[in-house]
Amino acid sequence: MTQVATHPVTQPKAEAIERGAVVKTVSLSKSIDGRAILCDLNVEIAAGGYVAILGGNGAGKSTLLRILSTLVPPSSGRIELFGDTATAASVDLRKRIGLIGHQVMLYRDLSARENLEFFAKLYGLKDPIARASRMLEMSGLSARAADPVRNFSRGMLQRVAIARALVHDPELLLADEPFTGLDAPSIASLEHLLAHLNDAGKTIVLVNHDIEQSLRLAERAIVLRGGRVAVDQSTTRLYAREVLSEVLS
Amino acid sequence: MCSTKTIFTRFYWLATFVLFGLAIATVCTYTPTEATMGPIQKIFYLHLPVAISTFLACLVCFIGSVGYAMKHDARWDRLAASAARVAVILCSVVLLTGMIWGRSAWGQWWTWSPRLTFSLVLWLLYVVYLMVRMSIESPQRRAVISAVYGIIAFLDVPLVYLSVRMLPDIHPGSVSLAPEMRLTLAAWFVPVLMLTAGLIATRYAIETQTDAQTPVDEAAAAAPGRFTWVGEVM
Amino acid sequence: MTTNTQRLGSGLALPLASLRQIAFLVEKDLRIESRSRQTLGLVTVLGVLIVTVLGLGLGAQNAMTAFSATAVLWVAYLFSGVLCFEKTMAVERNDAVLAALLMAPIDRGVIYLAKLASNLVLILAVAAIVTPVGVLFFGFDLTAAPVAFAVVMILSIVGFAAVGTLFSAMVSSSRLQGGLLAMMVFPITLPLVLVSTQLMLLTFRDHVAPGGTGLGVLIAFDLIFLTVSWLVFEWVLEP
Amino acid sequence: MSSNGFVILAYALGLGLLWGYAVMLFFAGRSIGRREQCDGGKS
Repeated sequence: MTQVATHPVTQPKAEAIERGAVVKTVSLSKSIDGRAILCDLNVEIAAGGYVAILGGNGAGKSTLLRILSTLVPPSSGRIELFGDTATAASVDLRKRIGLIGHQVMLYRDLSARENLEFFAKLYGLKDPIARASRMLEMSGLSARAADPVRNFSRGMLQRVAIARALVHDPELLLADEPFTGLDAPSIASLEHLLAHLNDAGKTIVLVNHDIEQSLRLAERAIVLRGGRVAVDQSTTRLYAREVLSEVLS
Repeated sequence: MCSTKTIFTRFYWLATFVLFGLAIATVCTYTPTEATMGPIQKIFYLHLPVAISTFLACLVCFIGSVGYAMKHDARWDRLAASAARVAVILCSVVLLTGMIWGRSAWGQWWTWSPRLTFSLVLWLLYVVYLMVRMSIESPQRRAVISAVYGIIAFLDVPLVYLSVRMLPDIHPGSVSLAPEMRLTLAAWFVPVLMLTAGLIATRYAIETQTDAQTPVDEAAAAAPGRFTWVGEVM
Repeated sequence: MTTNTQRLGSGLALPLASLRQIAFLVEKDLRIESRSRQTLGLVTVLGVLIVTVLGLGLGAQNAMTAFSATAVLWVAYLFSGVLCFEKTMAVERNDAVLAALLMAPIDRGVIYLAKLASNLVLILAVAAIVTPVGVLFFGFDLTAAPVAFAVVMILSIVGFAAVGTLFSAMVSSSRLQGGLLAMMVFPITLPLVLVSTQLMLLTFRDHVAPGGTGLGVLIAFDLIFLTVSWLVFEWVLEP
Repeated sequence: MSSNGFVILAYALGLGLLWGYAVMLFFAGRSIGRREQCDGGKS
C-alpha cells in the first residue's frame, strides 16, 4: 500500500484555492428509467482541488460527472459551477470546463490539427490556428499533425483528446476513466500531465475505477455507493484496503 | 369491495353498450334510406362519428406528447400512448367502412379519393408512432422520442388534409341530411365518443398498472453508468 | 425546450456568431464527407439505381410523362435522402464526438441548423446528379418549365431535410437502426410528395404555373417543421 | 352482394373491431388486476 506523497502547494494553485468553490451540488438526485442513480448529493469541490470519485460499477460516478458537465440535467436539486447555478443553457459556464473520457471524442476522418482547429474555432478563441498548433507541440504530436486521427495509437489518441479538452484553457477538468485502454507509458505521462495541470491551478475531477492509482494521484477521494457519498476524505489518511471495502460492501 | 370507481366504470360501459343498441335500432328502423345513394349511405352514421373520434384521439395523443415535452411526467406519456393505440383502432374502422362504402358505391375496394387517402395516411402516421414506441427499450428515451414524433405527426395532419384535396375527387360532396338522419347521427355520436373515451381511459389504467408492476431492470439501468454520452449506442 | 423558446420570444435574429459557428460545423461535415467520400458516392449510386429500376419498371419505351417522372425522382430522393441523413448524423455517433460538440459553448439550435445545412448540401448534390440521369435515361422533358420544377423540388427537399435531420438525431442517439428512420420520415413527408407530383402534373400537362394551395402547403410545411425541429432538437439531442 | 349486405358487413366489422378491442382491454385489465392481488401479499 503506497502512502500518498504530500502535495506541494504551488503558487498558482494557492491563488486558485482563494477563488472558493468551483463545483457544488445542492441536494442533487438523478434517476434514469425509474431507477435512482444519485440520491440527494451535497458535494463541494474547491478551486485548485484534485478529487477522485470512486465507486463500483453503476454506483453513479459517471452519471455524476455528466451532470457536472451540464450535459445531463439532474432529476432534482441543482449544481453550481463557478458560483452560479448551471443548467444546460449556461453556455459561458461550459466554456470553463474541459472534458476527457475513455472515448476520445474526435473526428476520426479529420487530422489531429483539423480536429484541434475545429474545436478551437468552436470555442470562439481569438487565434484558433495558433492555439491549435501550440497545443499540438505541447502534446508532442506536431510530427503527425496532418495524419487522420484514425491511424493513431490509443495513447496518441488520448493525447489529442486531452489537447482538445484543454484547447480553450478551462479552469475545471472533468476526466471520466481517462486511463482505460492506455499502455503503461501513456498512463505515466497522463498521470504526470494531470498533476502538472493541477499544480497550474486547474481543478480536476477524476472518475476512476483503479482505487490504488486514484489515492496516489488525488488529494481527496469521494466514494459513491448506491448513489450516496459513502466516504469523502483527503487521501493522505485513506488506505486502499479501507476504500476497497467501502466500494465493494 | 366495489369502490365507487368500479361502480362508475361498470355503469359507464353499460350505458355505452345500451346507447349502441339504441343507435343500431334507430339506424335499422327509424332512419329513411337516402334518395340518391340508396341504403349504402347508412354506413355514414358509423363512418363519420368514428372519423371524428379518430381525430379527437389523435388530438389527445398530441396533448399527451406536448404535456410530456413540458412536464417530463410519465403520466402524459402514457396518455399519449393510450390515445395513439385507440386512434389506430378507430382509424382502421374508418378505413374499413370507407372501403366497403367505396366498393358498394363504385365497384372497387380502393380509390385514391381524398377522404380514403387521408384516412390511410393518418393510419400510417399513428401506426408508425406505435412502431417507434415498440422499438425503443429505455422508457425515458422512448417517451422523449414518442413525444417529439407525436407532436410532429399531429402538426402534419392538417397539411395532409390540404394536400390530399388536390387529388381528383369522385367522392360526392357532403349530402344534405334530413332531420331524421341528423337525429340518427347524433344517436351514433354519443356512444362512439363514450366508447373512445372509455377505451383510452382503460388503456391508460392498464399502462399505469403495468408500469407500477415492472421491477426496474437492473442491467438496463446500470448501462448508463459507463461513459456513453451518445445515448445507449454501445 | 427552455432556451429556444425564450429566444423565439426575443425575435429570431440569428446573431452573426451563430452564422459563423454554422459555417464551421458545415465546413467540418463537408470536409469529413470529402475525406471519406462515402456518403455522397453511396447515396448517388442508390439514387441512380432507384431511377433505373423504377424507370424500367414503369416501361422505359414510352416517354415518361412529367407526372411519373416526378414520382420516380421523388422515390429516389426519399431513399437516398434518408440514407444521407443517417450517415451525416452517424459521423457524430461513430466517433462519439457528440458530447464534445455539446460541451462547446454553442447553442444546440445551431447544431441543428448546421446539420440541416450539411444534409441539404449533400441531398441537393445527389438531386443534381440523379435528376439529369433521370432526364437522360427516360427522356423526362423537364424543359417545359425547369424553373417551376426546380422551385417545387427545392422547397420540398428543404421540408424533407428539416424533418429528416431531426429524426436522424433522435434515431441516431439511440440503439435503433435500419429502417426506422425511413419509416418515421416517409409518412410525415407524404404531403410533400403528393403536392409536388400534383403541381408538376398541373405545370407540365395543363401548363399552369405552380401556385395556390399547393405552393402554400409546401411553404407551410417548411416553416412549421423548421421551427418545431429547431425548438425540439435541443431536447432530443440530450443523451 | 346487395348494398344492404355491405351496410351490415360494414357495421359488423366496425362494431366488431371496436367492441373486440374493448373486450380485449377488459381481460387485459383483469389479468393485471389479478396479478396485482396475487403478488400484492408478497410486496
